[in-house]
Amino acid sequence: MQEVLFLIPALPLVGFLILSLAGRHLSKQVIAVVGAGVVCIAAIATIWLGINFLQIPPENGAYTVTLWRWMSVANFNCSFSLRVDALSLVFLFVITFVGALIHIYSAGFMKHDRDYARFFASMNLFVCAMLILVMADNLVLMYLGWEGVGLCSYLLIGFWYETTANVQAANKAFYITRIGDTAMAIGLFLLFRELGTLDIPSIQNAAPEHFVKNSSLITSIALLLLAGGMGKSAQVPLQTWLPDAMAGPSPVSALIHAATMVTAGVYLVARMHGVFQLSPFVMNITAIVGAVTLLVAGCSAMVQTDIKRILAYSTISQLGYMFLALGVGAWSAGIFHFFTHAFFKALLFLAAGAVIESLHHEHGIFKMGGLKNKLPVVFYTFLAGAAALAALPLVTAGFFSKDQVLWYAWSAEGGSPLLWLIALAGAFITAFYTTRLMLVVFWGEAKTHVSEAPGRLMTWPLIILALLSVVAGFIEWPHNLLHVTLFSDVVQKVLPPVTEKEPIPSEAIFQLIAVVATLSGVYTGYLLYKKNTSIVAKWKQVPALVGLRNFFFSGWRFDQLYHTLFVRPFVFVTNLNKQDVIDKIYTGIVSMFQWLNGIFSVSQDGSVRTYVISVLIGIIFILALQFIL
Amino acid sequence: MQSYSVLVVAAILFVLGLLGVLTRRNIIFILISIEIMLNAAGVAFVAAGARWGQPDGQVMFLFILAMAASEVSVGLALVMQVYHQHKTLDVSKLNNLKDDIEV
Amino acid sequence: MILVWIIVVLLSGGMLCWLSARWNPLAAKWIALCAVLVDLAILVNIWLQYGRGVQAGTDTWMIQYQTAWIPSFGISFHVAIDGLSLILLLLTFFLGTLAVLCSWKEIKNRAGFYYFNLLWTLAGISGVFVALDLFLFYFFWEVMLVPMYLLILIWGDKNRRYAAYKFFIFTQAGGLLMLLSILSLYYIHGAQSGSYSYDYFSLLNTQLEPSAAKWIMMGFMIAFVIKLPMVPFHSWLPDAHSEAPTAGSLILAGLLLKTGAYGIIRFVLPLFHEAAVDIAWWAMLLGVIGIIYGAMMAFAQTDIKRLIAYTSVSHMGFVLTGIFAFREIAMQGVVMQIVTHGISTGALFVLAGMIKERLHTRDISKMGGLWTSMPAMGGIAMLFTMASLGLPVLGNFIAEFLILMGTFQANVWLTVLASTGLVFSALYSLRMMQKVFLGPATNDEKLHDITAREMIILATLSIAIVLLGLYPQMVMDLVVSKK
Amino acid sequence: MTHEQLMALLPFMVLATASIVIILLIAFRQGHTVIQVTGFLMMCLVIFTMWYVRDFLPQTIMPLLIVDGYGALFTGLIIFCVLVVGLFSYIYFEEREENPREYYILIFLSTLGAAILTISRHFISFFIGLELLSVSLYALIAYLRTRNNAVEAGVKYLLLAALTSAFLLFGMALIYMDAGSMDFSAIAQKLHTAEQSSPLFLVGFSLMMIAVGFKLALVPFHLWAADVYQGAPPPVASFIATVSKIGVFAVLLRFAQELHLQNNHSIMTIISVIAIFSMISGNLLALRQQNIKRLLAYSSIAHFGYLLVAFLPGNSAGVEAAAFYLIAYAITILIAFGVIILLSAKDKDAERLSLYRGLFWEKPFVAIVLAVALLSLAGIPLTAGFIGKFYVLMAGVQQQAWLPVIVLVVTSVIGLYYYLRIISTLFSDVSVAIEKEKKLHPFFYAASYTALVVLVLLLLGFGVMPATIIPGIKQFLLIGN
Repeated sequence: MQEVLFLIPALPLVGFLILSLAGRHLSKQVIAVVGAGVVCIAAIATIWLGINFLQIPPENGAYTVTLWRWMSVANFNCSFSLRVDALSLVFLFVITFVGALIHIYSAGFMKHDRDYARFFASMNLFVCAMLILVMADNLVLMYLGWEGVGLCSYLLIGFWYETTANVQAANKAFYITRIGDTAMAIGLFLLFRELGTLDIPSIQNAAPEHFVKNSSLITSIALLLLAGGMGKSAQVPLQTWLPDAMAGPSPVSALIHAATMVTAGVYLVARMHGVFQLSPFVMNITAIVGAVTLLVAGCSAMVQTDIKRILAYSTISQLGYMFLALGVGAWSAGIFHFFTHAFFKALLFLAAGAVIESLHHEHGIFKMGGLKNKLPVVFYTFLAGAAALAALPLVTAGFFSKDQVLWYAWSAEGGSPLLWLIALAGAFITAFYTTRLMLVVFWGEAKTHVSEAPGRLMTWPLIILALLSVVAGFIEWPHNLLHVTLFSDVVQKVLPPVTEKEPIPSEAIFQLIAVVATLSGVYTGYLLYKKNTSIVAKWKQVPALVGLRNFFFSGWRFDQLYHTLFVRPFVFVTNLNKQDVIDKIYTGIVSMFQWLNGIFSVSQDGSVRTYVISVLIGIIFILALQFIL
Repeated sequence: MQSYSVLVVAAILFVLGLLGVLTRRNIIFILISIEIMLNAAGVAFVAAGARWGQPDGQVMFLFILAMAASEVSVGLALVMQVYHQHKTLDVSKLNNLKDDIEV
Repeated sequence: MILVWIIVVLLSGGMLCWLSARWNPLAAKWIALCAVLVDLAILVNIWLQYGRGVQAGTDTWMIQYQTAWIPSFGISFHVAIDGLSLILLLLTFFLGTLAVLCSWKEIKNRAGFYYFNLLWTLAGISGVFVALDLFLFYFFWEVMLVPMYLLILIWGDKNRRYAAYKFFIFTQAGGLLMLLSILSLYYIHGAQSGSYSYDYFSLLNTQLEPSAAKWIMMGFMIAFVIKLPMVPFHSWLPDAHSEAPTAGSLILAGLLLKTGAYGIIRFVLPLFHEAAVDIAWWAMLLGVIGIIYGAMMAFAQTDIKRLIAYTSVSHMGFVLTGIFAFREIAMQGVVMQIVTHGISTGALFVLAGMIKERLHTRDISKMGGLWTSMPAMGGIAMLFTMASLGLPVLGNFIAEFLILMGTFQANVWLTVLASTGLVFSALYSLRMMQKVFLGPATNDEKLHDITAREMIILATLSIAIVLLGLYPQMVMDLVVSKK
Repeated sequence: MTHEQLMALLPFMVLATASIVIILLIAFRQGHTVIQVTGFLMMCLVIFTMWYVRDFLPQTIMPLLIVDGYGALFTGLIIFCVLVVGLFSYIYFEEREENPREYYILIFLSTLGAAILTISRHFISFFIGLELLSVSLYALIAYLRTRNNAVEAGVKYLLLAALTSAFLLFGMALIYMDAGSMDFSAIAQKLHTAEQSSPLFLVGFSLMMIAVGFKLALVPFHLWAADVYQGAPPPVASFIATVSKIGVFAVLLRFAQELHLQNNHSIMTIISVIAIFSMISGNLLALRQQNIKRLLAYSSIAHFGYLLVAFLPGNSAGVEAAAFYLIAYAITILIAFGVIILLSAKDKDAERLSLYRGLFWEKPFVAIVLAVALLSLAGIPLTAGFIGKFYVLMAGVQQQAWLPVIVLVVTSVIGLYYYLRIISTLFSDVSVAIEKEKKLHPFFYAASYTALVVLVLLLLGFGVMPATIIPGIKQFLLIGN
């Protein structure tokens, strides 16, 4: 079993190599077969691996394989070794399975694109990097995957590079995540200095003995790692890149910016839980960051008009839930939310992509409408996804995961009523904007002509994902209902179980409140965008509300803030010094010598008298010197 | 002691010659001033020779005379050429050779 | 003796190129190529022989050769290689081969003299890497200047005269100070031991007063940091790099800068260990300043070769910081950085040269959207851009990671500052990529994508940089700790 | 006078005969070629006799002369320079269709003066040698009286040389007054016994330094140099730059060695101040000079500043350094002037730098030769100039004369700029064809080119393998010590 582990990341890598080296000479069919095929095989391999893993759990709870010695310097040893435990397995499954579906979908979605091969090559490379990220046995290798997915994200956001805005969006994504990455790198240095190793199991083992709980050292390490995670997972204040990242093709948004890459931060925090647990302070920070993010992004999502931006903000918001869950110590709840979110958010993006494709690349939701009948498959699948996002009770996967998060936001060790309240508000907001999105896009009258319905390559993945969005939640039920804990049982082989506060309030009440919040969100949406649209029109007259709307619309003006605080001063300073001020010193020296040359040259005026005087000066000088000395 | 006073005279003569070189413009006068300086040196040699009671000072004086003569003869030949070409003996007119920096 | 042959092959090859070009310009190219390939083959052979790493306890010097040169001064022709030299020599001939290849079409006039200069520069550089007599070292140090100067002067771009002067004068200024230091060391050692010698091993035993050590070391340091270059002595570099022909830039960035780092590692640290420890903080600080300053300068440039040149300043800042961290991890990182920077920046210069050949400009504001017409070049450019910003899988990551990790143990805050270099490098790298290859196409004319010859050059470089990223151990095994 | 003494003086007698032979040849109306060849052979004879009498050395011819290894070394160098200068002179004068015959008389006389300087150990021989050298030079400089401001240059040189001679004599007189002898060794003895050097001696020495400084073109007595180099015919300029300076430097060095001047603090200070100023102003003056002859003049000012640094230690290492430096410098300067001579057109010397644009593409050989010479002047390795500079620095560092050494380093970096400026002109693209009439005398052209090749090979040979010559120099210097 261990021996074939390397195949899972290697397959997409092979795909990447084939497509990038020979892609231009292959027909589109071959490209699609290769590009999607390798990921499908990887998915099958993963599922097979997963079944094996569950049936015969390996010793130590993980498959490991060392491919080769990567670096070995002084006391620093680092290998290219892969490790799959339960946590990795969940991620592996999502990456390969959802990835495979998205690849299949892309084969249809991208069929008119000139750079078909480049697209699949980048997607394959992404899958490979993401797999390495989650399979890495040590943090350096993880960092390799971590940066690798950043690269692919950059490549794919800027896939349509001929538009400058797309390239800028790609750059922005890279820059901001790089800031987080750098913090993470420093965290690794600190970890290495303290523990002398970067192997994940060794860290988990050594950390509790080495560090004093809540000491500043462990706090800084955890903070730095968290910063890395926040960059990748678009948490406030490093969230601004994700909405812009929607410049990429929709499958990219689905795979990278919804299902997998953005959850790398979640993975990192979960993976390093041993470190984070030693610093409750940082855990609190994590929870607060998550809470703030879910609220900030949710508010922004309410007023967006671009279908993909709505989904992007909603992604940020859902990631906020995951961070919140991790922060309060509900490890498996966070991962579970990741799990369900991957399905329904990928679904939403893919469906949105189908909508956009059918409407001649129209992104604005208010130019859509009435698609319910024209694109029935898309409508129903989108509905399933939206329901899951809004967490409609019992029938959607989103409900089961989000309900857990909400519950633990109060009841877990790190939880508090305030966090719960924010999460609740988030649930309301989510339901509201989801409803708004559905109503505006699919109901009402058609505003744009539908050119062609998506083909089977695109619809089948939608359908599968829609099914999963409904059923994926059934593997984990709340404690007071059914009490199915298939998911957390698996995950908690790795992650610590949640510790709850005493006294525990009744879970049912909380579930009820959550359901009410969700439903009232849905109703508010229905009220404003279906039943009584004049209210919105009236609100548009109120300056304060318009201002608030614009504030939310611009993503709480984070972009503007960063622009004035960092971008503009930096560009100004660099441009000011374009000619290199240090060079001026040297040109100054040169001019000085040239000037001196002019001065000395004066003495060479060709007159004998000057020369005689100079001789005389020489004599006087020498004699004077004689007598002074 | 006496030789020292001769030396002083020689020094005065020397400085006079030097002043002549400095103030005169005519090449011939400058040559004459240099002659004066050379002779001052000669006088100093004689004085020194007298001080040590050696003939060397006077020998040197003879050499100086010979050398001065040869120098002046070459000098005068050049002066003639200068006059040919420049129609003047003003030394300050002889400044075709100098630095001219073009930037 | 084989070491002497390495240099002799280059020198005589250069002469042959020059002479043969009179009859047949094509011959010069082939002779040059053969000369560097022969050397490369020799080096690879040595590598295969000793590449398993030197066992601890044995002599770290693989090959030594010594013969009297100017016996009256105690100067001998003493050359030797250890792992570090071997790596640098391999790099020299690897890049040297590529330099010959990438001049194949670019140099149309006076090719014979061109290859003469190219080979002599390489000879000087390889001499620097093997010399173990300080006089000999200085000798080679200067020998590589003149042909490089001529390369820039004759085959450079518009502003080549200025660039060539600046390059020569800066380096020479440092060199003379180093010569003073060498002489002082020579006399101090002679006075102590009674035997006057420039030999490295003899001078290693010199006992120096702390103040004398400081001054003497400064002479060495200035020469080396000018070559490195360290801010504020970097200002020759953008001019020289941007004006030099492609092969010139390749050699400058790939090899010449490395002689500075090599000098510090080989001479400054062993000869003046205490004094070096004393200035470590300042050196690291200047290294960090170099990282950030170079990156900021690179960000502002519009001339693509200037931009790449400033990235060198930034990357070499890592080298300086790493060396003075006095940690083995950092030192291994430094060696990696020397190698990988040579390859990645060299490759960027090669790419810039290819672009310039096609567009006849170095101004990135006149480029854009080149990916459309040249996807293959775009892909490779992306690879090396990523290398330059330190993406894992590529060699530069290993180097920077190890340097920073090692430095972190020496000084936390400077390392944190240095790490911001990772962000800055992303800024300038991606900006360059955007301006050149991405965005709307500005050129209507049809540009041809890379040719087979160019593909060979770039593919070799790409494979090298990926291999170094995945198997850095092959370099590290050679540079085992000498303690 | 014994037989041995006569034998020792044989080379100098041959040298003196050379002038007379030429006079006779002129009297018998022989042509230029015959005179040239005879002169060449005479000089070869001088060298031959020197080799022949080597076993008789050292010989002291009381009280004026001492023929020792030191003198032989410098005389040999001087004769070597004259050989080359004479060779170059042929094509230069032949092209100008002047009557060049008396030129050879003067040049051999002047050489004799320089040679006497190298073996003098007494004020009188010092003075006679110097004047023999100078008086011939006045005429040599103005030899081509109708062109190139040669007369102006001659007059300037004459006036200033005569003036400084007066200072020299006065200085000598003062020292004689003080020491009671004009013999170097006797003066040294007197000086040694005296508790401290008397003011008379110090003033005397200072005045002497003026004349020496003038001849070596040291600051502040250097102003004539550029004008004279520019005005004089290039062969004469090269003669001044090499023979005259070597002779004067030789006597200065001997004087200083004999008197152990390095122990005299104030004199050493004066010399180092002069050295520093010479290095600085020589290099600065050359910085933007467009006339290559003037530029060489300024560079020679700087170079003699460097030499003084080697002079400072005053021990055998210093002498060795100076000897090597002078050899390297002489070869280099001869190459540079040789190139100028070869490139000079009939009516105008090749002195404007603009004439050299793109020379490499027109006449690669000449350009390479000139470039090598310039690199040697700049002290870049592979050339003898580097070893020379290395020697000088070594002497300076050994003596821990940090200030002059640092100034040397800094100024040679400045100096690098103008050497590079010429080199970059040589290699620049736009080429101006130097119009050159058909070669009148293919044989002598070939000979001149051969001479250049030999010189360049020597320059490179000494640069790469200095071990081939250093033991020789050492051996020479040991004779008589």
